Amino acid sequence: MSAELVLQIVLTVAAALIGVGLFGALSQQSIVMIMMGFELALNGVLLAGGAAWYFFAPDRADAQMLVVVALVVMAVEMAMGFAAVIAAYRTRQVDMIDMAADLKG
Amino acid sequence: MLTDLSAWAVTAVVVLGALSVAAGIAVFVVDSMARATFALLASFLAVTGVLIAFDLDYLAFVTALMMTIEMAIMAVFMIMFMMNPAGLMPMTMVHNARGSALVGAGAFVALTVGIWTIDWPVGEVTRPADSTRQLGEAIMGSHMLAMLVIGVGLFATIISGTLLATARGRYDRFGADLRAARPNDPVPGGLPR
Amino acid sequence: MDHGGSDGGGMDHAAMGHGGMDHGGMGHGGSDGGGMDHAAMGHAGMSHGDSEDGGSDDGGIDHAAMDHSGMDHSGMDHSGMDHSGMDHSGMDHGGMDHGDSDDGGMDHGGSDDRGMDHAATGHVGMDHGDDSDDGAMDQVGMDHAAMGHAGMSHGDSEDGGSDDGEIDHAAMDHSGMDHGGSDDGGMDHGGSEHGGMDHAAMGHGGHGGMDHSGHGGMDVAGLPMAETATDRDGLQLDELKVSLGPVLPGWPTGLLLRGRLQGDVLTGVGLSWLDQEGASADALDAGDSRPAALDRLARFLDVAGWPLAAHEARQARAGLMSHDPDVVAQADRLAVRVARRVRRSRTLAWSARGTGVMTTEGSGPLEGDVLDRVRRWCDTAAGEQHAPEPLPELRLDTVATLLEGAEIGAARLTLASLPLSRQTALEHSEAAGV
Amino acid sequence: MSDSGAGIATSAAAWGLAPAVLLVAVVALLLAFGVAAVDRLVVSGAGSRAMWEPLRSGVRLMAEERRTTLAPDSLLWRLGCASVPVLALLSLAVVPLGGRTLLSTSADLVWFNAMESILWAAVWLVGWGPNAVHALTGGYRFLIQGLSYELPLMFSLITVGIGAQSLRATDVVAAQESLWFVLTMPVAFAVFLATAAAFAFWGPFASPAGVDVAGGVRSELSGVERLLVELGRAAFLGAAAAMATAAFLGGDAGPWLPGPVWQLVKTVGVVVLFVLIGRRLPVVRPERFVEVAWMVLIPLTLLQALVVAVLSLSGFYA
Repeated sequence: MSAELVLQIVLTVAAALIGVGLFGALSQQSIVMIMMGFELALNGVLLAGGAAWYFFAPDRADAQMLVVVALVVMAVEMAMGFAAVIAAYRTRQVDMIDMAADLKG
Repeated sequence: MLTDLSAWAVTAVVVLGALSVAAGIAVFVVDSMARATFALLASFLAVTGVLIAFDLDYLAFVTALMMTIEMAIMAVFMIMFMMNPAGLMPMTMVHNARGSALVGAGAFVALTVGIWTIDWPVGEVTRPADSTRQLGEAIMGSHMLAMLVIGVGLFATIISGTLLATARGRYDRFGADLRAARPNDPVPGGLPR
Repeated sequence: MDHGGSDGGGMDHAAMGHGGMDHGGMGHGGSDGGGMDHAAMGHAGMSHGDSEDGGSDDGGIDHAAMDHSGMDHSGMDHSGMDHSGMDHSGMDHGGMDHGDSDDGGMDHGGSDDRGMDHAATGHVGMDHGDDSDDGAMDQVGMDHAAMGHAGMSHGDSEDGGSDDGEIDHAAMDHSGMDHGGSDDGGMDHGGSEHGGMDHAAMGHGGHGGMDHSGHGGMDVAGLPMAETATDRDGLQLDELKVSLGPVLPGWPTGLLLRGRLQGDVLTGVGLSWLDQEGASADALDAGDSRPAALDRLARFLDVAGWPLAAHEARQARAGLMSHDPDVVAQADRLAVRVARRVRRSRTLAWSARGTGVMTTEGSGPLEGDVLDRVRRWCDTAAGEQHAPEPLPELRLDTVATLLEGAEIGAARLTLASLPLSRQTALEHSEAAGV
Repeated sequence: MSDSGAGIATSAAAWGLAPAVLLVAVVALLLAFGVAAVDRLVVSGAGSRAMWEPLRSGVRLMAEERRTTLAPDSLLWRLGCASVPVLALLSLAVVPLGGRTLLSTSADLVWFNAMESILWAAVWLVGWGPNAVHALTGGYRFLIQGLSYELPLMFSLITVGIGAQSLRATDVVAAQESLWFVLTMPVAFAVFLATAAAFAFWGPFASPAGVDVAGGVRSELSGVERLLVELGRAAFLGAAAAMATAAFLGGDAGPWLPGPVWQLVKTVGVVVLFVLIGRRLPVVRPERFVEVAWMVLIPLTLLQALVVAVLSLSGFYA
C-alpha cells in the first residue's frame, strides 16, 4: 500500500475524530461532556501529529513536539475545566452551560 | 513510494482508527456517564495503538497514561456533579443538536476533501534509530524554550486550578493572623504539624 | 476448614450446644414439622448484598423490626429439612478468626447433609468476637437473618490460615443446643473453608425468639436516584442514602447507621439499635475487663486493617478464658505483646490520630481521639490498669455528631473505638425507666 | 516498535512469539502464586501446608457460581475484572526474563507506568460495576490513593531512566553491571516498592479493599471474576517485584550462579520483603497519605532525581 494512501486514511480518521468532537462540544449541555468533546477533537490532533511525524519528517522532532503540546493542552484544559466547574458549581449550583448563560457579558 | 509499515501494521492502523472513531461516537450516544467516559478512554487507547505502530513509543505510552488517569478522574466528576450517573433513567442533555451536527459534519467534510485532494509530499525519509531519544534531545536542546514555556504554563495551571476550585484559603486554615499551629481542616492531613 | 479431609479427628457437632437457643416462637408458618423447607423461606426480598437473590448494596438492608426474642426451637424436628436450595456459595468466612479454639470434640461425622453446599462460603469480616467468658454466648442481638451477608465484608480471608491446624473450636460453647434427632439430610461441608473463624466467643445464646414477621424497613425494590445536597466544602454534590449495619466487621452488633454518603463522606448520620426489647442481659462488652478490652482491641484492629494484630488479640483473649494456667500465662504474655505493639505503632498513630475526637465533659475514659481510646484499651489489655473505671453512658446521638462529615473509614474507626453495645443502651433505657 | 537499541532481541524474536508469550504468562502465574503463598505463610504462621491454600481457593473460586447485584453495569464490571490480570501480564512484558523482554520499546519504563495507570480505570470499574456503596467507595479510595502515589512513582522510574541513560529495560539492567542502582537511588527504590504495594492495593495500602468498607472493590466479586482480580493483583505485585529487581537490583547480575537463578532469588527476596513489611503495618488511610505524598514524597523523589542527574552528568554511571 502506498504511503500516501495510509497517510490519507489516518488523516481522515483524525478528521472524523475532530468532527465528532466538535459536534459533542457544541451540542452537549453538561460542561463535563463539553470537555469530553474537546478532548476527542484533540485526540484527532494527536493522531494527525503522529502521522505527520511518521510520513513527513521523522528525522526531525518538530511533529513530536506538536503531539507533546497537544497533550499539554489537554491536561491544562482538563484541569482548568474541572476547576471552573467546581467554582461555578460552588457559587451557583450550575453544571449545565445553558444555566450559566448569564455569564455572557 | 510504498510505506515502511508492514501489512500487519497497516491493518492494525486501519482497524484501530475505525475503533477510535466508533468509540468517539459512542461517547455522545450512550446513556451512562461512566460508559461515555470509558468510551472516550477507548478512543484514546485506540489512538495510542496507532502511535505505537508509528514508532512513537514514548508519546503513545504517555498518551495512554495521561488519558487513563484523566478519564478516571473525569468519571468521578461525572458522578459527583451530574444527574443520571448510571443511565438508570435515559435522558438526553443536548441543545441545538442539528446545528452542532451540521458544524461537526461540515468540519469533517472540509478536512476530508482537503486530505484527499492535496498531493502530500510523501518522499524518502530517514528514520531515527530511537524516537524517544530524538524527542528527549529536542526537549533538552533545540526545543528547550518551548518546554520551558510549557513547564511554566503547567505550573500556573496547577496554582490557578487549585485557587479556582478551593473555597478555603490560608486565612481559613491558619487563622486571621496565620499563627495557628495546626491548620483548621475538616479532615486533618497526614503531616505531623 | 475442609471438613471433607479434615484432620480434626473427632469434631463433634453433636456436642455443639447452641446453648440458650430458644427458637420457640418462630413463625415458620408453613412448617409441617417433618418437612421444613427452608428453601422456601422466602428470603427473596431480603436484599442480601451478595447473595443470589438480591444484590442491593449491603447498606440497605434493614431488618430493623426483627425480633427473635421468643423463639423456642426445642421441639423442632429437622429431619425433613430440605436445605438443598440454599446457596451459600458466595459466603466468604475467610476473615473469621477461630484462632483459639481447638477442634477437639467436633464431630460432623454423623450429619448427612447432602444438599447444602457451603463449598465456597467465606464470611470474611464477621466478627463473632463478642466476648463471653461463661460460654453463654452473648450475641444477644445477632440477627441471623441479617447475616444475609449484608455487611459481612466478604472477601478477604487474609488472616485465615485455613489449614485445619489453626482452627480451633474449643471455645465454642454451644452447649445447650439440642440437635438431637436431626437428620439434616444433606449438608455438605465438604469444601467449606472457615479458615479463621473466631467462634470462640460466639454467643448464640440470645436467639430466643425470632420473629420474622417484622421485616419492617426493607426498601430494596428499586434503587432510588441519587439526590444532591451541600457537602462539607459547600459543594452541592450527589448524595446516596445509605444504611450501614446491623452486621459489619468490627461493628457493634445490632447497630444501624442511616445517613447520606457523598463520595465517601457521611452526612446526616442517625444511629439506632435494632431489636432493643429482645436483648437479654448477658453482654460483657460494656465492662472494662481485660478480655473485653482485648476484644474491643481486636475489633478495632480489624477495622484499622491490621489483621495480624487483631488475630493475636483474639488469641490472647481466648487464652485468658482458659482454665489451664499455662495457657493463661501464655495468653498474658501475648496480650502484653500485642498491646505494646499497637500502642507503639507509629503508622496506626499517624493513621488514626485526630479522628473521632470527643471533648464532651464527663466522657471520662472515652475522652480524646480514637487513638487515645485505643491506647487506653491497650493498657487494660496488657493488664496494667486494673482499676475498672465504669465506662460512661454513650448516647447514640452524641456518637452520631462525632460521625457527621467524617470519611466512611474514619467513621468506622470512630465507632470501633467506642464501647457501644446494645447492652449499655438497654441499661440506659432501664435506668431511665423506659 | 523499534527493535534497534541495545542489540538485544526481544524474547519474541529470539524464541518465537508463542513460547515467549507463554513464558510471560507462566512467570506471571508463578509470581502471583509466589506472592500469595508467601503472604499466606507469613499471615497464618502455620507450616508450609498453608502455602498451597491460594491454589485451593483459586480452584474453589473457579467452580463457584457468580453472584450479581441489583442493576449492575455488567459490561464495565466484567471489563474491569478482566483487565486487571491482563494489565499485570502486559506490565510483565517489559520486564527482562532470562535477559530478554517480550516487548522491547524505547520507553519500557513508561510502558510499565502506563499499564499501572490503566489499572486505575480497571479498578475503578471493578468498584463501579456492581452498583453498591462499599464497592464504589473502594473505587474512590483507589483513585485518591492513585493521585497520591502516581507522581512519586513516575519520578522514581524517571530516576532509573536518568541513571541508565535509557528507558529500555534491558539497557537499565546493562547499566548496572558495575553498580546496582539501589545504592545511589535508595529513595527511588523505597518509593517504587511502596507505590507497587499501592497499585496492587495491598498491605498498608489496602484501603480500597479495606475491612472498613466491607472489602471495598472486592466486596461484590465472586467466582471467576474474584479469581481474576485476586490473581491480577498478586501478579501485579509479583511483576513489580521483578521490575524492582531489574531496575534497582541489577537484574540477573551476580557471581557464581547463572543469571536466571540470581534474578529469581532477588525477585523472591523482594516479594518476601513486601510481605514481611507490608503485613506488619496497619492500613494507611488515603486522606492521610495524600498530604504526605505531595508534601514529602514528591520533593524527596525530585531531589533524588536531581542527585542522580548530577551524578550522571559527572560521568558516575559511565
